[in-house]
Amino acid sequence: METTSTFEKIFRGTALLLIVLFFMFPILWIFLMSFQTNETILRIPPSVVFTPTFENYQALITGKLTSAAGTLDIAFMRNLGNSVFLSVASVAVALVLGVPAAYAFARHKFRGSEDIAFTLLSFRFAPPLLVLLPLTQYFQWLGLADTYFGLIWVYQLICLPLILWIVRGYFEDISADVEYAYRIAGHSWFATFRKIALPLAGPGIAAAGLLAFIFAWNNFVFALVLASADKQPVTVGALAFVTASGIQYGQIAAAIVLSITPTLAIALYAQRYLVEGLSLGAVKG
Amino acid sequence: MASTARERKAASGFRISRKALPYVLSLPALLVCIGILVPFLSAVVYSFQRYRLSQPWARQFNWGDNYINFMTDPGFWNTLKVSLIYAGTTVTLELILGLGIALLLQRRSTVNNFVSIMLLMPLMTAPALAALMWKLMTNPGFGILSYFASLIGLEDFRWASSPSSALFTVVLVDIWVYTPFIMILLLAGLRSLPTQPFEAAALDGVPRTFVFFRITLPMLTPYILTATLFRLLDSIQQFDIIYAMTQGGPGDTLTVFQVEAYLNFFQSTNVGRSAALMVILWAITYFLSNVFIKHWLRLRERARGES
Amino acid sequence: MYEKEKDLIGAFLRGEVDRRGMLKGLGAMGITAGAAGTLFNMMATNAHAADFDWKAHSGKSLKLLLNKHPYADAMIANLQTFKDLTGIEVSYDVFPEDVYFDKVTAALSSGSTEYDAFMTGAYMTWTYGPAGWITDLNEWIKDPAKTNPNYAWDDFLPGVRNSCAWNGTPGGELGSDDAKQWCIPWGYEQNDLTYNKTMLDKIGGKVPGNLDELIETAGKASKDLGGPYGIGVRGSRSWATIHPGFLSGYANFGQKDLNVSADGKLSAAMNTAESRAFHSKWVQMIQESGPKDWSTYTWYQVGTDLGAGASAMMFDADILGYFMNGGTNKEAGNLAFASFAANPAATSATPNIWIWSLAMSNFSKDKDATWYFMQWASGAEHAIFGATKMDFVNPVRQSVWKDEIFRERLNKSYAGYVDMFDKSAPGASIKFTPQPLFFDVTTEWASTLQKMVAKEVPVDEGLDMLVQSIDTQLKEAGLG
Amino acid sequence: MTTLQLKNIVKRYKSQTVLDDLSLSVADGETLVLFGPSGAGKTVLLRMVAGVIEPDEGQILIGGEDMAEVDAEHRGIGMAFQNFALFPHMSAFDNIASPLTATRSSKDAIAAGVQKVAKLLKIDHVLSHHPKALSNGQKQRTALARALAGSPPLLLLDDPLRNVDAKLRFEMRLELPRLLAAQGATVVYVTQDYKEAMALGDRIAVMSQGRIRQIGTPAEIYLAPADIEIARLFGDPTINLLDVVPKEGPDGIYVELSDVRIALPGMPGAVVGKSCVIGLRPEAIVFTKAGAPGAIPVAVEAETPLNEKTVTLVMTMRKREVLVSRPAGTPGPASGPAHIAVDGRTAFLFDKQSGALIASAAASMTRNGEAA
Repeated sequence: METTSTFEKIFRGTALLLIVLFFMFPILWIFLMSFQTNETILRIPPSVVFTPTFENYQALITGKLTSAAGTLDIAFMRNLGNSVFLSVASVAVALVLGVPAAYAFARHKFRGSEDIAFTLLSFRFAPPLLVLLPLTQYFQWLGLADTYFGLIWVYQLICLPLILWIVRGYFEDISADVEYAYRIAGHSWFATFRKIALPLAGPGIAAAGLLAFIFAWNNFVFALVLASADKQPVTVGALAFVTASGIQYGQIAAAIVLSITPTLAIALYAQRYLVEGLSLGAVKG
Repeated sequence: MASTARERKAASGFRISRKALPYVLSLPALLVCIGILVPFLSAVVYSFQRYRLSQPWARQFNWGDNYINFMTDPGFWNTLKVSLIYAGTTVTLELILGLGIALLLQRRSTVNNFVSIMLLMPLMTAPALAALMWKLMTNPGFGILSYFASLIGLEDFRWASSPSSALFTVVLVDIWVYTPFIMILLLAGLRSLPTQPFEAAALDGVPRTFVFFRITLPMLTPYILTATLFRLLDSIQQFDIIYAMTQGGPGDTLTVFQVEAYLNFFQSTNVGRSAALMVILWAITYFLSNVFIKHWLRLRERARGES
Repeated sequence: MYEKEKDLIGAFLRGEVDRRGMLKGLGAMGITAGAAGTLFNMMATNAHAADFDWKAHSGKSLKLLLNKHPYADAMIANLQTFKDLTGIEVSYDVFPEDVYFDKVTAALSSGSTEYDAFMTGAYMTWTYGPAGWITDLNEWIKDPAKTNPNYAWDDFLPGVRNSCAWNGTPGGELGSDDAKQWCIPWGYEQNDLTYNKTMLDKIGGKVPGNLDELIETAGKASKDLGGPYGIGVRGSRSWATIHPGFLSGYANFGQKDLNVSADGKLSAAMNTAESRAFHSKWVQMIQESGPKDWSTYTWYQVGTDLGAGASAMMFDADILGYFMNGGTNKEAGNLAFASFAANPAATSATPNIWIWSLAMSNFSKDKDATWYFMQWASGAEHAIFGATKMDFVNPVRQSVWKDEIFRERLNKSYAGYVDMFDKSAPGASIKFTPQPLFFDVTTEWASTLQKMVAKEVPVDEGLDMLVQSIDTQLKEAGLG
Repeated sequence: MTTLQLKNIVKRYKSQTVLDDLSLSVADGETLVLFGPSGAGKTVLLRMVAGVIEPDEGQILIGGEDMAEVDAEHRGIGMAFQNFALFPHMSAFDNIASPLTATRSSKDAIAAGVQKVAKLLKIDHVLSHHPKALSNGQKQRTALARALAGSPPLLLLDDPLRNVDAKLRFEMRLELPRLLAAQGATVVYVTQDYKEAMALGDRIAVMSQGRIRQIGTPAEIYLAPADIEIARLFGDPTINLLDVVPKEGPDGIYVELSDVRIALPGMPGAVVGKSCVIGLRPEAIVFTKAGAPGAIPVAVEAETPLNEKTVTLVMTMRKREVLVSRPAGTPGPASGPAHIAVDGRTAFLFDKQSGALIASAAASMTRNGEAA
């Protein structure tokens, strides 16, 4: 079909190589850094020859960090746990709330449906800071400050619109007749939703959930403002290695590596959903 | 058999009326979001007040003063300019780069799939942490990139710390983090395109540039729109990367909306000005998203009508 | 065992013997410093229990908001002593410094009752105090029923103590008679010169004694050392760039940030001839021999570079040099300290200071119990524990500075540190004008410096713009 | 088995009226065919009966019960969709079993039910396949089987043969009456194919533009189409329609084609002198010899042999086109001049202005077998 000249093959190969280099090099470098001591990191000029050390990871995992000013306690693993919990719970809640709503918008053109859908989506685009500041006060009054519940609620600001918008597209792409057929066969709308709509939109829901997870995981400012230290995610936790008595570059690097690992693992596991899932109809017109 | 209908109906018990069902389904999501609407409105009210936390006694409505002051405030115009330049540059470059990569990876093969997943890794790095990584790599002493720069003769390349290259540096980090987002959406789009038009074009010997501009691009438009929408609106609100790398500096080279508003609130505790900045930013994003979504819905409707 | 020793310490605690006498006595008895510390803490607990009802709030619980800092670490290490002493349960949240003050602002502005006391700097209380978020501590300090008789409020370094007191009037003098004590000093930093002995020896330079010499020596170091740059100072777009070396040197020339008129109006004061000259020299120094990416430099980069041998000198917090001279730093042991007066005409240094302090949240549910914690944490006993066992430098109590063990420890490994302190301390105080727009003024100041260093704007023009902009802001806020 | 009644149904989409005050009733066990061009509102009507679309006005009664508050799943309906609407993630077995699982039957009962209907439709060998592994014909049969599996008292079949090839359609057209009879259900069958309509319907309701134009047995409709449009829709090749003005002669009412008189026995006298359109079925016209009684001279323009018949286009002297159909294999001219004869007893007269049927010459015609 497609004729590929040698020149083109070389061009494509080179381009791909450069791209992979650009996107992967920083991660590789940080990965290498995480196995070095501050001393080898700070060498000038930089070098890839070093004796690997597991000190950084050891410090993170045991929670004991040895620095110029003695041994510090760090709660990195707790931060990591918080990130996992907050992201998973937020995405789960957003799915439970968002998927039925997406279904309603896709299947039922009811009065004001487009306006409501747009309003929901527009929250995705509200500057987080705008709502965050008054929110701290309201949370105080409501007793939601410093609760996982409150945080998960605010995280909906990130997850819910994303899921609504993407999943809605999927539902719209499922033939309505298929669902009608199931209902006429004698099943309730709920059974139809569960047995027909959900499985058929499955890959899309997985892809949307994964994207929402990534965005939730990467969030920084919500937990910082709204919760106490024991509920901080890894994005805040990684800053703990910038201490008054010095910057622990090796530990920062190890923290970054550890903080990427869970999302990467999920993405690798769910990769076919992500690329193929999105291509089914999520964002198409 | 004739009475089946009645029997089944009786068995169902509780029943949500058909008209109410969509509202019932979307209500929980709506309620959760409306909870967020209340603070939003408070912030709008703040923006019409003279409100400094450090001068609580002087708090009062000054109506449009915060906004009117922006008119004559060079700082504000700089913020607007920097935000638009930043958003425009990053989105354009990411779109071009993302599309290019997606085209390279279009064919399904083990290598391509693997590469596309690898390329997602920057997206999974929290922007705040990514900024930290790049700061390490661009450190003039031990930073590997500074070392590379010196190897190609850029002895004194100052990355984020010089006004002439600060924008370049943060844009570079933004590209690094977010190009994969555009790439993955466009790759999804490319792979879902029907094959017939391309086969037909190939059979007819239509030049490939023509195929790209007249078939591929138009068919990809909805995907490009969605990707651009999400990126543009995120980009104009960029905070994490810029704040972590330069705090808006050097000088006021990078004082984009969110950075400026953040500093106004957390350092100057000038809530009124901070809120007014945010409201203007919100108005910009609302306007942009409205334009995009109207367009998107129209495209979608048209696609549906044709099929 | 140790009965005699206990008696001696008891006598000290009751105020019968001074510290020097006690330590001398203990030394004579053959007690090591370590054992003395242990004994001391033991006795302190007993003594307090005898003279003051430390158990009045037993069973209550407090929560602290802390910055990730050696001071906080020292306190946490000693916290069990407090719990044992008072029966008060204490929990704490520690946040990284990068986000610490944002967290404080968020917590206080929302009226959160979560935290009872928190770490802060004196500058921040200029916002927190008028905003009504923190409590004037005079009420407790001056109440004998609430403060233990050995607290010795007068033991605090006067300049430091006064710097934490402000009457709330924009431009009002710090430590005036009507001042409110917004916070209690805990540990503080003077901004002086820390230099790498080995490097200065290598280039044959002497320790600079004023700004011109500093510029010259830094330039020489940058040129001759082949790698390291001459002088580290901060440069990020933040108040933190203004307050260390920069303001210390600026003040040494008798310059001020703001003028206060007779009727209490504020106006910017950076456009004097002396100020222009100082700015020009400062900018020149950075351009010639500062760090390449100066405009991103914060405490961390300045310190790390010196510790890693990437710079020859720094004009910043003395304790930053102190940290860099220990631990796993490459240059540990090579660093030395000197009191630095930028103005050749000045007789001594006038360092601006940063004071890590403890403040009480106005939203605290139990202020009396909170004060119990604050007086313990800022008490002499904990200061000694921190200064001798942990990195609780610089202590804010005169008695600790007189402590032989402490001085000896410093003199042994921190060349010139004690000398620097003795020379600088008399002139050390906050040089800023207290007013609620502190962060607006300093952020803009830093931003203007960045533009000058980047040669985006000439010094004169930049200062004129700065003055004009600050005056506008002051007027807008009703202060100018 | 059950009855179905629709009373004064109205449905609008935006400003467009899709169903306009439509009433209809289907008797117990009857097969009613809804016939009409696309866009007539047939599918909307069917979906309304099924309960997935709601009428704006009017009533739907199944078995005499008002369905307004009854959801689709409680109406006791089996439905086959034009596009099959199979569940893509379920095997053919599960597809067919879906009406049975809804009633919570036992596993064995379900399996037996599926097997039975699958055998009937000859798809018992592909039950484990997913829809995408089925051929078009198998998909269609699976869809039908699914509609039948629950033995619903009311079956709605929405043009189920539309998307299958000609051979299969032919087969199914033969097979369906037997199947439906075996079910004993009341059936509403939607089609655009008049042959299907005539083959399957006990009665046919002809729809266009949201209304029912005519309802009756296939013979009634074929022999007495209510108007020109319906006459056009039924019959292949389409009916010949020629403008005429009937006159009255001594032998009765007649019209003239190329000056040749064609007698129209049994026509009411009121038509005389009126502008009319005469409808002549192509199969009611025969080639004849010159000079034979009523022979009309024509020129043969083209001949099209179809499967079972040959259609010839001829041109009259006055340049009017007429289609003539004869059984395949019978002799006829392929070109050149020829003569045709028309049996006036088979003609329809329509009012030229309104298009309504004025009279059909012979409602007692017995040639409907040929038409099918």
